[in-house]
Amino acid sequence: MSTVAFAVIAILTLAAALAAATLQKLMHAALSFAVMFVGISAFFFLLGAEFVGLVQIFVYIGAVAVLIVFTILLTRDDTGKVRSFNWGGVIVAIAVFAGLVWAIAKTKSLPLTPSQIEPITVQRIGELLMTNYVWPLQCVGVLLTAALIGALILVMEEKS
Amino acid sequence: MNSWITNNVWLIPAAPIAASLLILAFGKAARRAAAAVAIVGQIAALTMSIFAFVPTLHSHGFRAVQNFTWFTFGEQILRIGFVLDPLAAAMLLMIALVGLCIFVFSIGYMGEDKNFSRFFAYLSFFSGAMLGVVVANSLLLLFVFWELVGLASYLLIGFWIERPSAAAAAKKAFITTRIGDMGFFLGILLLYHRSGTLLFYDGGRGCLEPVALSAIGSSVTLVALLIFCGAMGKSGQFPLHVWLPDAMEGPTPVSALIHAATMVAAGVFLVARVYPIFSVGAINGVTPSLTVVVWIGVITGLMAALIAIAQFDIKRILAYSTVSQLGLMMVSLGAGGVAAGIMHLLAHGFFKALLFLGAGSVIHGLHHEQDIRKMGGLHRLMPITFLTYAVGMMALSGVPFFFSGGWTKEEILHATSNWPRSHLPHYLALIGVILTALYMTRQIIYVFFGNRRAASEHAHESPSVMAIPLIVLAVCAVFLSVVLTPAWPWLESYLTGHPARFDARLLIQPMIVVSLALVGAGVSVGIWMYRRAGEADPLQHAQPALFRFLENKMWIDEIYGRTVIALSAILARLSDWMDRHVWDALVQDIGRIGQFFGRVTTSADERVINAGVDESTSGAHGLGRLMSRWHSGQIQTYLGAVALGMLALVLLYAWLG
Amino acid sequence: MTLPILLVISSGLFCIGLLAALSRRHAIFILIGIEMMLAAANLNFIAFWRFGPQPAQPTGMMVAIFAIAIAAAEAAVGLAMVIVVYRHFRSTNVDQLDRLKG
Amino acid sequence: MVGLISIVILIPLAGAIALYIGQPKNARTVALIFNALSAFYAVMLWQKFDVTASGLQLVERHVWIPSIGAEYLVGVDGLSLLLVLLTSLVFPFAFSAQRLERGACALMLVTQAALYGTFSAQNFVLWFLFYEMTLVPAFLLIKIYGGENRDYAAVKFFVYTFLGSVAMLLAFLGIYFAKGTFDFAALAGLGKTGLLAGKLQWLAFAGIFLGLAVKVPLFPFHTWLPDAYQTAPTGVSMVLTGALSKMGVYGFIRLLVPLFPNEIKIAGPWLLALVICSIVFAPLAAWAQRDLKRMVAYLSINHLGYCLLGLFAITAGSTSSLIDMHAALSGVFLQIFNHGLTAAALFYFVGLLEQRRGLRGINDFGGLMQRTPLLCGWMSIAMFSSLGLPGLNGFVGEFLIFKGSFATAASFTAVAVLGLLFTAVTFMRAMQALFSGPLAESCGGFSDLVRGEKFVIVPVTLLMFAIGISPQFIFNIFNATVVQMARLFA
Repeated sequence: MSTVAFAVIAILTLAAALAAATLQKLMHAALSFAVMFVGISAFFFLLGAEFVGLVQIFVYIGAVAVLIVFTILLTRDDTGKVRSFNWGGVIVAIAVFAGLVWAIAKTKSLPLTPSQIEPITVQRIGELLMTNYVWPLQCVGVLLTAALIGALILVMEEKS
Repeated sequence: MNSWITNNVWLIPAAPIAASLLILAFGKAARRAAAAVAIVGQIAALTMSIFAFVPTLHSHGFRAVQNFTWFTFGEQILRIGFVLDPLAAAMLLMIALVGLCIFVFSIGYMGEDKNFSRFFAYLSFFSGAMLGVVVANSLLLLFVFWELVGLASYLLIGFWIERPSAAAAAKKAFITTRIGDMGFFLGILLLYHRSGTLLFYDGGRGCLEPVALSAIGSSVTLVALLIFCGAMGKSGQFPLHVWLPDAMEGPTPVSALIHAATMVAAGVFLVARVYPIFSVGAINGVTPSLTVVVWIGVITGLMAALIAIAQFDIKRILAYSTVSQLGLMMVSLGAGGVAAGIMHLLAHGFFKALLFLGAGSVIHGLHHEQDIRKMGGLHRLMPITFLTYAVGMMALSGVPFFFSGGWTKEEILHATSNWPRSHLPHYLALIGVILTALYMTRQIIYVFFGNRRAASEHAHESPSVMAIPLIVLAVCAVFLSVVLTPAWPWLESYLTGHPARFDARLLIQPMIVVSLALVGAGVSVGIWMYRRAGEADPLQHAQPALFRFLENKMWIDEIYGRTVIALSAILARLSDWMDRHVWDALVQDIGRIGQFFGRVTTSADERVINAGVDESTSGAHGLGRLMSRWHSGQIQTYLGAVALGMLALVLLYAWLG
Repeated sequence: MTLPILLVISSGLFCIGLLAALSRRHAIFILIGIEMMLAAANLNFIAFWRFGPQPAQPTGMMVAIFAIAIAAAEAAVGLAMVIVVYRHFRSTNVDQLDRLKG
Repeated sequence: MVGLISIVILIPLAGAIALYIGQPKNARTVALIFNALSAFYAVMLWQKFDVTASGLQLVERHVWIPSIGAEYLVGVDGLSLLLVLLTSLVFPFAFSAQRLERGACALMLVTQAALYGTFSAQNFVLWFLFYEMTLVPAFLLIKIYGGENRDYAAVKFFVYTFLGSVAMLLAFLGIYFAKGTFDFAALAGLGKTGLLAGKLQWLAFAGIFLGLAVKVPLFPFHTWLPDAYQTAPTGVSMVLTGALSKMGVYGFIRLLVPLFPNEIKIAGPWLLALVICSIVFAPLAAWAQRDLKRMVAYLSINHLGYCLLGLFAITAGSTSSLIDMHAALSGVFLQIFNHGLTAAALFYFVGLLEQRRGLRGINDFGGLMQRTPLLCGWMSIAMFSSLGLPGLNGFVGEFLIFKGSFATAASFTAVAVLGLLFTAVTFMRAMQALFSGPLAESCGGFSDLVRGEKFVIVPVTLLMFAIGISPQFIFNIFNATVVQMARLFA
């Protein structure tokens, strides 16, 4: 059951990713992008990281994808004006992929089965965030604030 | 027995060298003083040589060795030293005496040269270096002086440096001898490696003494042959003889010095000095290395004698005769007649110096005309020169009984006839004797007899400063024969260390008769052939092709020019080209990979824009542009580079496991 | 569902992201590509955590969460820049943006 | 408490700062004063140095950055002292070659300080700091003060050496992470057993080799050199060849050979083949050059090749007897010194010719012997010294190197002898073209050596003779070090 689900999700995710990277129309690409993130979230669920999966959906589909769509609308630049496609990038990407796969194949003793664990509760994550990871959390908070303000300033500057 | 000089042999070469340095430092203006200093230095060397000669007379097999540490490297010690033995003493005497004659002669000959004092500085240096070769007791020290001899010859051959031909000849001499020296150098290395010492004599541990000789083992033949390479270069043996005739570009006293006392003598002396290495494991006096020496000597001797017949330059004829005589000496050494070879070297030193100085006198008298076809009838105008020259000619041709060359040549023929390997060298040497008599007769007839031709109209006898050295040398060339006769072979016994006995019956030997007959044949054929020689050579009439072959020195120079020299010139060009276009390009190719990447990532229509940008930056070129192409300013190019870098890291990591 | 397969999938995602970032002219595509690569990295974190020796310690998860947060910030700034650039150049085609050219 | 070595390092730096702040009119004089001062302290160093003792002396050790194992550790053994002395010799020589601007003088002084540091530092981080510190001023000197084509040459020089340095730094980081120390002596002690595991060891070896081979330079990493030497001002060329190129050889002796004895044994034949290429092809290429400076530059490659020949022959060979080890090492050390002296002198003379003529093509001159006999005479001495004529300094070093390497690498040595021959051919051709023949019209107005030039030339040439005739005083500096190193390499 889980294997079938896994296969379906994997194919869906990769197909969506490929569509997001190659579709001509930006809007279509953005939608495929959202689909891909759903797929990745599904992986997270399968792997037992439900919280991360949820965060992923909230952040990416709720925020980033919407942002992208808004940007597309704002710039009114739906299609890439230059149709030509850059084959150098393809070569590099394929090369990197081949390299990575070769590295994976060459690496021996990768565990094949997941170890059995108790589910990680949101409460536990919250505790961890407030104890062990409190400094990173604060830093990310500052970063997010700074990014927010920075983005606003960037966009506003032109108006004034 | 030891006098102060046997413990301070180094003073002998030091005297002329010191004189040379003195002249170089202070002698710019003072011409007379320069010559005086040089001659004083040479007289000092001669005096000390005589003093050094005396103790060697008293006991047979005398050898005074004086070793000392040159330097310490790490914990090892490098020792060098000086040696005085009959071989060295006899050479010292010859070099110093002949040198002195040449020095005195030079006062007259070089009288008008503007670099007079420099000439004497070089001459002194040359003489000193050669004296150093003779007294060195270490192959390394010998090599040091050997190279200094080469340097001095370079400076002197190219003395008239404003003449391009002189400079070229000097270069040729230096490089050709250095080719041989590289072999010599390797021989030194091999010998040092095998025997652990370079000292000749060291109380039983030297490399010429039995212990070390046996330690050399199987590579002794190689050692000997490599050392012989050096001798071939310096003594003008085939195939490295080409520099010697060209060396005539130097002033005539220099030619005399090179051909008689120094330089060419060094090679023969070297072989004689390290003879124990050549003769290790000899069966009937034959070893592979000595066989090579014999054959090289024979080829050289015969080839040079043939070429000498077809030369017109008075000095070139003598030059080829030197090459030929050196070949003969080598044959003698190789065939076991060490004493004979050295005796011929000593005798040759005197009469060849005499001949060269005589030639110099002729050239001086004829206002620097060197072509024998333009001379003639000089025996009236230059009687002293003629007489002394005739003495030299007879000595060189090997007329027996009264001329030193006759006895030594007879000894050599004797040695070759006893060579067990083959009799061919002996017969070839006999032919060489005939040829020698022939070309010397030809020269004498051309220069001193017959009609006066173009250049001899205003000839004049040379001043006494030039004539006296000629007379001294002529006397030496004659009187040396006293100690050379088989009846009282004093010099031979002195060199070999066996006591000499007088025995008049030995005066007439079969070989003497043969020798006399050959010389007579050579001379009479010469007289018959050249009795009416004019501007054109009779041989040229009879055998034009052969004559041209010989006149052009068998085209050996041309062959070298087309092969070895051309090849190395091409190699040089190739190295340069490889450097510019291959090795340098390798690195630029790495840059070009980046450029390629940039080009691939830039789409076709975008390149139009880039081209505009490129034009504006065409001021920067070469690598600069290459580098700037990397910095295309396009974020994707950077990103691609990062990705490739990451890929490289991944691969590296996986490869390392 | 094994670790190698997950790793291959995540490398595939990564390379598709790389492809988008390298090959597309549009700035937004580049952003999308970068986000994809980040997501692929997150997937790796989770996978290694799950298959790793100490799954009780949710370190991989925590890193993924932080990465998502940072990616969100990056996306916000990036998109803001796209808008600004568009206003300046009336284009979002990165090929024309080579002011950094040396 | 500042030690003697630190003083020697600091004086040129102080000089550079003084030039920068004080803005004196005659910068060269000021630079020469500081040179004299540092030379004085270098000689003091020599006086205090105990030649009989092996190992580091006059060590100064201070904590610097403990967290990465970096400490300020300077000290000298015989080799370091020799190079410090050489640096003290070459720099005044270079300063007197031509009148340099204030900025150039300051940069040269910085280079000098960095060189002193490089030759005395005994900790990798410190050493690398100094090593790279020479690069930047050298780059600027070529780039700003160079002649024709200087941008290209400077960038090429920088890119080459910098890439080499990066490779070396990475290799050393790898070693540090494995072994936790940057101390040369400690690392040399660990070298025998291998510093890293498996292929990483080879990677580290390749990285360090690359960095040093570019610096020396070794064929085929040498192509930056002719361009750089050709375009740099005379004084800078003298420093580049006389002192800077020694850093590479020094690095080989101090780092590569002690750290990777086993790798050198395995790669030995290949390394020797590269060395032979350096020795044979460089003088051949020199023969084909028209530009005198370029010619001398190529011959420089050849001469440094001899150093590496000796070094690799004894370390790559399976068994070296003690005498060969000592001979080769002594020869290498002496050759380092000799080359610094002779090559600098050759560049000096080319500079003199260039000053007089404005050009330095080999065919731009002719018949100089008639016009300027002194210049020709002294220049010939430098050339003969370079081609290894006995009685001059070159011969002793080369003889010892060949002696040492012949035992273990006879065939390579035999081929290397060709290099001696080609060098001779090259110089003979140069002498023929420059000195002989009729006086070229363009050279008619040349002046012979003037007093100031004689003051520079005579001592240097006398030193060449001194080393050639009685080299013991040089050997005394490093004999103990030779013995110690031979023990280390055996």
